[in-house]
Amino acid sequence: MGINENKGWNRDQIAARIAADIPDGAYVNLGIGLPELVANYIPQGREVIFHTENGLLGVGPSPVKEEEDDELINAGKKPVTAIPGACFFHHADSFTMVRGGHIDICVLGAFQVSREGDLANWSTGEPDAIPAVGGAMDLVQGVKTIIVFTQHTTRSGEPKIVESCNYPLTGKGVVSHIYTDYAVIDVKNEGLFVREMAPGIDFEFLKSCTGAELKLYE
Amino acid sequence: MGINENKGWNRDQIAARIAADIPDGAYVNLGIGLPELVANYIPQGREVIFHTENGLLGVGPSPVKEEEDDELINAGKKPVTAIPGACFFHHADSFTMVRGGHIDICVLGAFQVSREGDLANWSTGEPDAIPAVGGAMDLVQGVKTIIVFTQHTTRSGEPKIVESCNYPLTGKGVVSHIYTDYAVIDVKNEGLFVREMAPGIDFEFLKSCTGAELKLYE
Amino acid sequence: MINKIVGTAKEAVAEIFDGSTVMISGFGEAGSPIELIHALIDHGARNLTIVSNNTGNGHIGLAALIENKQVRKMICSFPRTANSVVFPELYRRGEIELELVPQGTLAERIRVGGAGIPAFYTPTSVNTPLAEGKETRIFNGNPYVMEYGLKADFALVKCKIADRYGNLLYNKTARNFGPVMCMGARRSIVQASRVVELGMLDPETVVTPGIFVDKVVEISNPLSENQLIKENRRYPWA
Amino acid sequence: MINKIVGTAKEAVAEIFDGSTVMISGFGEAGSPIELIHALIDHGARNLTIVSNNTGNGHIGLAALIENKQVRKMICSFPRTANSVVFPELYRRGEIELELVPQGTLAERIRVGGAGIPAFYTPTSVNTPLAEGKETRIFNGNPYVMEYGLKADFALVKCKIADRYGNLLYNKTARNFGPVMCMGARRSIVQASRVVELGMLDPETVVTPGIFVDKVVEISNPLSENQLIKENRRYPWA
Repeated sequence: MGINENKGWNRDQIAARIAADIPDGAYVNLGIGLPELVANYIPQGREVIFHTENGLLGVGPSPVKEEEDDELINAGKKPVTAIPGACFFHHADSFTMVRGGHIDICVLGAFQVSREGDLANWSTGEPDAIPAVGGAMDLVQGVKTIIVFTQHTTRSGEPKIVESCNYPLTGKGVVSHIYTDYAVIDVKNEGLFVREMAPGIDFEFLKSCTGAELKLYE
Repeated sequence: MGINENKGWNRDQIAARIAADIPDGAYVNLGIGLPELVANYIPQGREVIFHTENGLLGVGPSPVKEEEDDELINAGKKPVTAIPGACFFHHADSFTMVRGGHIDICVLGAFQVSREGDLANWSTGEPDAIPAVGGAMDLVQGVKTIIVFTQHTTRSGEPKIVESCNYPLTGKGVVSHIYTDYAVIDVKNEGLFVREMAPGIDFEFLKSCTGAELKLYE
Repeated sequence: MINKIVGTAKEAVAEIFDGSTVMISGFGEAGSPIELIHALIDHGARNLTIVSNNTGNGHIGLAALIENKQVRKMICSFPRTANSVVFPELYRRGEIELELVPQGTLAERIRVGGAGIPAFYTPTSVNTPLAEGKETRIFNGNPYVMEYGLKADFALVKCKIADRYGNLLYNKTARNFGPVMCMGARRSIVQASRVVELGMLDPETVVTPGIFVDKVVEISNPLSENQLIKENRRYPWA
Repeated sequence: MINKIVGTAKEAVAEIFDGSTVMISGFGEAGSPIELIHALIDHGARNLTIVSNNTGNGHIGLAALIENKQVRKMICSFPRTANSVVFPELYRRGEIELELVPQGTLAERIRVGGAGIPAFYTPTSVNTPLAEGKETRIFNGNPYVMEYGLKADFALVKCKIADRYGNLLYNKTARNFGPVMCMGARRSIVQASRVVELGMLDPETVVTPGIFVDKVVEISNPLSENQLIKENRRYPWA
């Protein structure tokens, strides 16, 4: 977790913090990487249905090694299982769910998030990079609530929450909430509101490692 | 069959004449009414698969009375059966087959067909009529070959093959072949070519009851 | 816990409000959710826009809903059938609006309405009266008509088997518009002939994934429209 | 008689011509028709445009097809994965073209390409570099990008079970792009792990109706890409 590893929440704690805010009965898509951790922390008694855009509604826990199936994978191409009540479908139906606003929450990683909720998470824009977008642009446009799960700063300490993104955008004004190792931040028309700070993090410190104006709820 | 009933082919003979021209392996949609007769005359040894736009590929023969199923019907809302190898699907998939050019042949009735293959078969345009279009406009645009199955003239003896339709169009330039009680006519860029005449029908008579110029193949 | 099963058709349709747009599955009788429609008649919501392939038969189901003056406008492809008497009469008297849509265009408008696609181009109806007033555009030398996605506040759908997640299986050609209407409606209300335990449906064979469904009511032996029409029945029952 | 079954993968791909556009099913390894792709390598058709979600792994399957210089252009959503080495190298050297398409847009473009719809509007990619040069249009106050339907000359698809009419069932998340690619291609060529007698498939559970399929070859025990990559295998086999 780079230079921040001794401060704030660790990645599992962030995942648990996000999971705590996912209501019973929600349909949720988890992006590749860090967001996948969220599935491990859904509070007991809540039934949340995970969608993976490669054609499964009702993603279950990871299989034990000997039960892995090359043809039962998630969007990150990792083996998964299917819960009772799951169903398989093709890609056009899957993105009907995504684009049509049928999925309640999507948790995604980020290179940058702007004060107005712009998200950059698909390309660093470097000339040598192989551009790859996957389903991110569909998800940010179609899913009702977009949650970003990210370290508060880059490995080298640069803010990832910025006034305006300089990486190529995934979508404009699409992010609703940002969960980092330092804080939970709500993206509103009036600006970025800090809803919660991790133990040991104060507002002054948080501002010092954030590239956009932060506000506190009254 | 109105005033023409003593001349030319009867409706079953027309159906058989059309069926004889449907090749082995064709996917065929039959319109409501007269066209449904075609299914009874597919020559032995040919395998033709019938599509009905309400969601069945592989329509079989009519069921016996006690095996009729209100939920297994054709586009004309008549009870049908499903052959081995049939499948059911929803309406959007069904019209993907239709509009996407996957169906080889569609046989439709007509109020009028023009010299250029315009078809009018959905509305008489009378002010008091309840307009109803069903799938006809999708079929004429999407299916590779449109065959019209009609009496050569109306009950009152008016030509149904005309220079230009005065009823509202179903589609423009869509008809490839016309099978009537008097003749088989091919619609080509160069005009209407009589491919075959029913026994007892000569070219002069045919011309006298047709409202558009007819040609003979050289 | 997710449990979309409700006890009665009455409860299932209770949320339908005056002025809403309601998609109703079925192709003729096949797939028509007659118990849900009758519950909507009892419920009494008015000024409805109904999206359905036909306009109902006799004096039951959709025809009875229309006859009960709850429908302001029909969006459909084929508003007359052998047993359709209610709609034609009201239409001739100018007491109900009609938007006539080719069947394939209707199905696709409903599907894309549920898929976040606001409009698409189709060759269907080009050069016909049904394209009048619509934008046309040339692609690869051929003309196409622009059609809008269609969204509804509610769908009333009939299926064969459901589970508490709202996963659905249909019966034969009664499937027709059900799956796309579940996609195209903000709230999908379904009557199933049978409700089974979670895990009983093969995940490979589910036709409508539960995410497109909001409420399911079990109606074990749905009425037969054909039978009711033969018996000359009317709803509300005399 | 309709019999879409052919004897070998070689025979199945024989009709693919130089310069054709070929859709290849699969999401990573899942659903990738590796035997058909290898037959296409043996066949040697060149200058291909390939439509597939990814660009293959290691030096087998789609990656081997690219490495063999048969591919002029890739249309895909995610051209790099953990084991993707061939495409990135050629791309950096400017030896292969890339059209990057968001995954949902790719799926929909393929589906509508097979549905006779030349173009549609989508919110996906609005205000991003991937919308540059594309027509945008406002519906209900929101911007949308116009995207074109995508048609291919051929589709190569992997499925689980098929019959001689070409009706197909898939396996779990290996279904992914298979059904829409069968729709979007003029000729669909399928490898099935099992071919069954006509009538053995339940007509309610068929995923791809045979009308969308042209040829089927039975490949009982398809190779595992994962296994081949672990073994560091290359195609053509050394």
